[in-house]
Amino acid sequence: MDFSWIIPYRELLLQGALLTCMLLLISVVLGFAIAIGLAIAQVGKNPVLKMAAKGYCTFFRGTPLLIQLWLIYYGLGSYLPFIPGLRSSFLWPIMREGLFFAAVALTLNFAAYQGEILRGTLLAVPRGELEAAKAAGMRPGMVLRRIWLPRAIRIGLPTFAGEVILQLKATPIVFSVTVMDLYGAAYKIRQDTLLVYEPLIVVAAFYVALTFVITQVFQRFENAVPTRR
Amino acid sequence: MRQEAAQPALVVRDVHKSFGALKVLKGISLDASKGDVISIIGSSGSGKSTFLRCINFLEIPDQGSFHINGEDVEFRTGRDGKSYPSNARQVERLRSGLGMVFQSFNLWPHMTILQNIIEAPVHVLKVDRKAAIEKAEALLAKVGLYEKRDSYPAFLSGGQQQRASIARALCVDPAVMLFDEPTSALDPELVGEVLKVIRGLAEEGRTMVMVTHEMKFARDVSTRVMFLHQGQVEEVGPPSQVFGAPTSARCREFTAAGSH
Amino acid sequence: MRQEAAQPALVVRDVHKSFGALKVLKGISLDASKGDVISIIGSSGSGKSTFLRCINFLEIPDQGSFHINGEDVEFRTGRDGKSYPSNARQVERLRSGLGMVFQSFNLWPHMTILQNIIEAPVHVLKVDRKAAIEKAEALLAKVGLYEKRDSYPAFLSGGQQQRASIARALCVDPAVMLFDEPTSALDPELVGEVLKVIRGLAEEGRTMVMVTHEMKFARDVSTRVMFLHQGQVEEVGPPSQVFGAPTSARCREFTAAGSH
Amino acid sequence: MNSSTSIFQLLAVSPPGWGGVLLTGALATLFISFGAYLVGMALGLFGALGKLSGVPPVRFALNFYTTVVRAVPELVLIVALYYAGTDGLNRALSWAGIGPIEVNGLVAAIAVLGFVQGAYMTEVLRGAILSIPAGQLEAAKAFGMRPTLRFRRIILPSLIPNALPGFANLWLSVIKDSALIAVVGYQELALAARVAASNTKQYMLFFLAAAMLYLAITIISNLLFSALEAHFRRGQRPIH
Amino acid sequence: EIRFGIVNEAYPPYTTKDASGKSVGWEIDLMDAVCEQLKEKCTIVDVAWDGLIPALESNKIDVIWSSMSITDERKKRIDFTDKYYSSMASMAGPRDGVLGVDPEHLKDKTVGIAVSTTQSAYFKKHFADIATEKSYATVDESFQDLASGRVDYVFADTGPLKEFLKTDLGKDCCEFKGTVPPDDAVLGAGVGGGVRKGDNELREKLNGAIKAIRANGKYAEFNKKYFDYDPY
Ligand SMILES: Nc1ncnc2c1ncn2[C@@H]1O[C@H](COP(=O)(O)OP(=O)(O)OP(=O)(O)O)[C@@H](O)[C@H]1O
Ligand SMILES: Nc1ncnc2c1ncn2[C@@H]1O[C@H](COP(=O)(O)OP(=O)(O)OP(=O)(O)O)[C@@H](O)[C@H]1O
Ligand SMILES: [Mg+2]
Ligand SMILES: [Mg+2]
Repeated sequence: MDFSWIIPYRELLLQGALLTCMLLLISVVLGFAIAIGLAIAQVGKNPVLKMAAKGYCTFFRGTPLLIQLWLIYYGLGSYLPFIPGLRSSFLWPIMREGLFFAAVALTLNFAAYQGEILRGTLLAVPRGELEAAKAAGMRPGMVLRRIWLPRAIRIGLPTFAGEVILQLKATPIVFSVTVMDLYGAAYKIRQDTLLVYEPLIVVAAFYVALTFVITQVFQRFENAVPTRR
Repeated sequence: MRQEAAQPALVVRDVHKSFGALKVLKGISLDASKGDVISIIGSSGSGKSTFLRCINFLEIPDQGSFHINGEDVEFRTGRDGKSYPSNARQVERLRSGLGMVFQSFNLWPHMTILQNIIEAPVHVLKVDRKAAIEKAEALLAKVGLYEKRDSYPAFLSGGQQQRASIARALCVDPAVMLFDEPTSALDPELVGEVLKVIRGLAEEGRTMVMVTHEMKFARDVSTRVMFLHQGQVEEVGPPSQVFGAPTSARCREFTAAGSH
Repeated sequence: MRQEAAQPALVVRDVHKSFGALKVLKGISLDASKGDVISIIGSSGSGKSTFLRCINFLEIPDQGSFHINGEDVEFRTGRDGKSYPSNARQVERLRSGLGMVFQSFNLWPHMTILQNIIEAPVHVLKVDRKAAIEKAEALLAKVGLYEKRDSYPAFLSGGQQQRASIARALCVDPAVMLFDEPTSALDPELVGEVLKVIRGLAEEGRTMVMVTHEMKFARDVSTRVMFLHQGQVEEVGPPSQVFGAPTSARCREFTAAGSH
Repeated sequence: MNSSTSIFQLLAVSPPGWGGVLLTGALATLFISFGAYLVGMALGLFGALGKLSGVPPVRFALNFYTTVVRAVPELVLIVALYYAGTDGLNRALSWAGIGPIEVNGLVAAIAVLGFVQGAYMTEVLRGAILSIPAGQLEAAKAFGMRPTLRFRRIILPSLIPNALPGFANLWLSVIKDSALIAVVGYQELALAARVAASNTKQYMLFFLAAAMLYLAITIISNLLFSALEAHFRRGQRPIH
Repeated sequence: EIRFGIVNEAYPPYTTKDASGKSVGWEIDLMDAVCEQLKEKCTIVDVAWDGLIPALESNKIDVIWSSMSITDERKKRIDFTDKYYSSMASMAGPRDGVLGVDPEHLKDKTVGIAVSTTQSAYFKKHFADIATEKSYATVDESFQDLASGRVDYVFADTGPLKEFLKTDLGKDCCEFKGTVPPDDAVLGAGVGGGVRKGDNELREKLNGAIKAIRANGKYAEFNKKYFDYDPY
């Protein structure tokens, strides 16, 4: 076992780790926001929105993230030259980087999984609690905002930690679109040094540690409202 | 602020309601003036809960006229042929003037007792938060739960939860309180404490409509008792009449069975 | 096939059993000859279930000698200092000669009633499948469940489930039937139908050991009643003695309380 | 490559169309997934029984297995196991005095994905076994059933309905994870799409086609699992 | 039997797969010629790029035959045959007809390069101060981003570069910008077959075959099918 490469590559590793954390944070936060919309559309009355949300979740849950990422990065990328004026627009610095597409794919993917979970927990909120809110004169929007959604999120909290960990584990895939996340850094180190296992071991240790941190953070959230067992 | 005095607090006429082919309410009327305590009794499935839920539009009646708190409620027929209130805002406004206490309490478990109580005043009536808290604490003291104000509902006994939900309903200062079997989810020990609170409200002169199976209690506190049978009013009158000398044979049977 | 006649079906001597520091059984003995119906009574926690479960080794006793169905059971002390039967095969063989009926039925939910009943005969005793089905159907007819033979347990009432579980225990033709409060998970309406079946078995002359809280029933059907108190036999004898003129003060108290 | 080549020509099953390559890839995906699923199930069964056995060193080792495998990204695991696995195997073999054996890509892919699946299966099966009411097992004991018979006749059939939802999730995830095998060079559906795309430069077309194939597999699997669950829950009263 | 480890990613013209799933390309032709020369049976084993050396070491393959440049770093782990082609590094860029590969043309440009290649080493040595390197897992990916305009240049082996420029996509977007000046220190050793350390017998056999094929004209023959220059 040879770990002497860590020193010369520390910069690369550190940036990779930061990028991994950033991608996780962005995709979880934005994905969660989209998921709320998806879940509400699925339990709502509008048939068009319902179908659209269902279709969305089915597609993103039914295809590999790898393919989704290739689709939007290379697939859409092959149409970029045909968009006039794109190169000179302010969007170009974003569109030319894999990071943007990686974040988008991860976000859309997370939203689909989370949307499905939130749909279930929205339906799990006891009807009576919603009737109590209606009986207090709340508008539908307020019922949703003050009672339904907060309750649904709380019911789902124990599963969210698991979802975030799954999301963390999905991030290395971004390397296939030139994003130098932690796994990307490890890949490069492996190529440069021809070491097969050592960089992977370091990376794996990082993910295990981060998983531990995520578990702890969510434990805090869960303890915020005491429950009786 | 509210119209009171001579004017009736609640006038409901000829309410009909079906679920699919099942006719549950077949023309029920109810008048309540300020200070009235009206008990609704009847066997299971007779439509008591459905009628009560029609009053605050948790169920939308197929037919009927409603005059609540000085306002008439208009209905329109929706594209699906069903009846809907014309004005959703009006329904929401009226609901906030009707305090409802459910059989299963339905406190919101993600909020403390205090938060539960100030939720509607602050967010629906836009009362100042500090004023709402003051009022809520006074109400909690009244129902004997002051020390529990920062507990979450899951940590309260059934009787305490029901008392908290009564305080929640009271905090919007409703013209009429609606109770749907407020004690039947409680074990006998806890029933007493909740009935005590309701009795206190009756003595204060609060307008109340109450579905209950506690015959003795209904007899003691009501100004009027209504006996429902298969979606119709079989007997209505002061408790002395309904329990003492009912004209309807069915009512006689029912009240006799209840008193053994 | 089985040793019967003069030989006792079951001889259990001086059973001790502790859970951790808690001594649950402190030397209990029981003799049952063929045709005996022995009821075990006693207050909650006195060790009735534990004793019954020791008889078929669902709990391994710390001490005691067992002579079941003509065989002596040997014990050895394991590396952890606990007592174990020396021969696991023997225990399995003996168990298949003891029919157990549980308080909570414990039918296997993934099998139909008929499949439940033939499971042990076919797979443990290696009886021919066709013969087992014939026998099972006869038993089902006897307990009044013939038409339910292809239903899954979840679709039966509690009383029906318990009757099915009795049929299941009977189908291995056990030398002794063990019942652990077979009616206490049932509502009063269903108790009757199960007791009727057990009474029938008693009249047939089946050897049975039964933990029960149904004093009247125990009095009617038992040949002997055993009263347990805090892990010891306080009183044992014919029902006329135990219920009529108990020598132990505790037993008098207990049976007096049970008969009100 | 001619720019007038139509989509249909490109997707044609026989060469020069690339449909055949995609379908072969899809078959490979199904084959790998199914193999890995079975391996995972076997590992999961041993894992669950081991965890429930209560023998401390076994439990510790299994906890390590499930914790690490479920915390480390599949991609990292696949790459690490793919290289370490065969290398380690051959080292072990040569240490035992047997010559090195050839592990082909397919077998390695199945073994690696199966190893990952096994950790999840362990948890699914453990939960399913724990949710069997103890009384049902006692009833089996009381009838003199041996441990093996008890397992075969009572535990196994009762845990299936409990485990099916978890199994369904894992099946869908192994299909998607099998796409990661592309990074170690085994040509399943994802890599097939990529090869077709880079040869024809029709990236959008082939990635979409692959996505649709995955989606079809998913949807058909969902239907199958629903049918299976309905079958295995036949003994349960429907919840209204 | 000799097992040839070949990368399962498209790297035309050296190796790629056709629509029937068969491996084809210059290196495949070379392999066939070598095996014909040696009268040996040859099989192709598909391996990912980063799995080549581990596969060789764990005896899944006998030769790495996949455009692997001979470098000192690699020589620590494996032995190489004599080179069978030289890596000539060239650049492609947008079709403006103006810019070339001189440092002043590359100023502030983003250059796509496959990770850990000799081109990457060359770039670090000569252009690191004036242009930005963007790393790709495979050359093919860098070509795609060149076409979509995400990188200004791609710096790669001349063979694949020219092959890309022959495709519709390449023709429409880009043009050949030139070959960089040789630098034997980084590019010099060329591309050879990789064999296990100490497997001298196979190395010598392969060296002999390569020499023979170059001498008897076979090399030049199939070379014409792919290149307009001599890659040796
Ligand atoms: N949402 C609904 N959909 C269909 N049927 C309903 C619905 N709500 C109530 N019913 C039916 O309407 C009838 C009256 O119900 P309701 O709850 O009003 O009875 P109740 O008098 O309150 O009885 P209980 O004393 O048991 O609460 C019952 O037959 C019930 O099954
Ligand atoms: N597995 C166990 N572990 C620890 N303690 C146990 C266990 N099983 C029983 N006990 C304890 O042993 C005592 C006797 O239990 P047992 O079930 O035999 O009582 P019982 O007479 O059947 O009572 P009941 O009428 O309530 O069923 C009780 O105090 C009980 O808590
Ligand atoms: Mg009701
Ligand atoms: Mg007991």
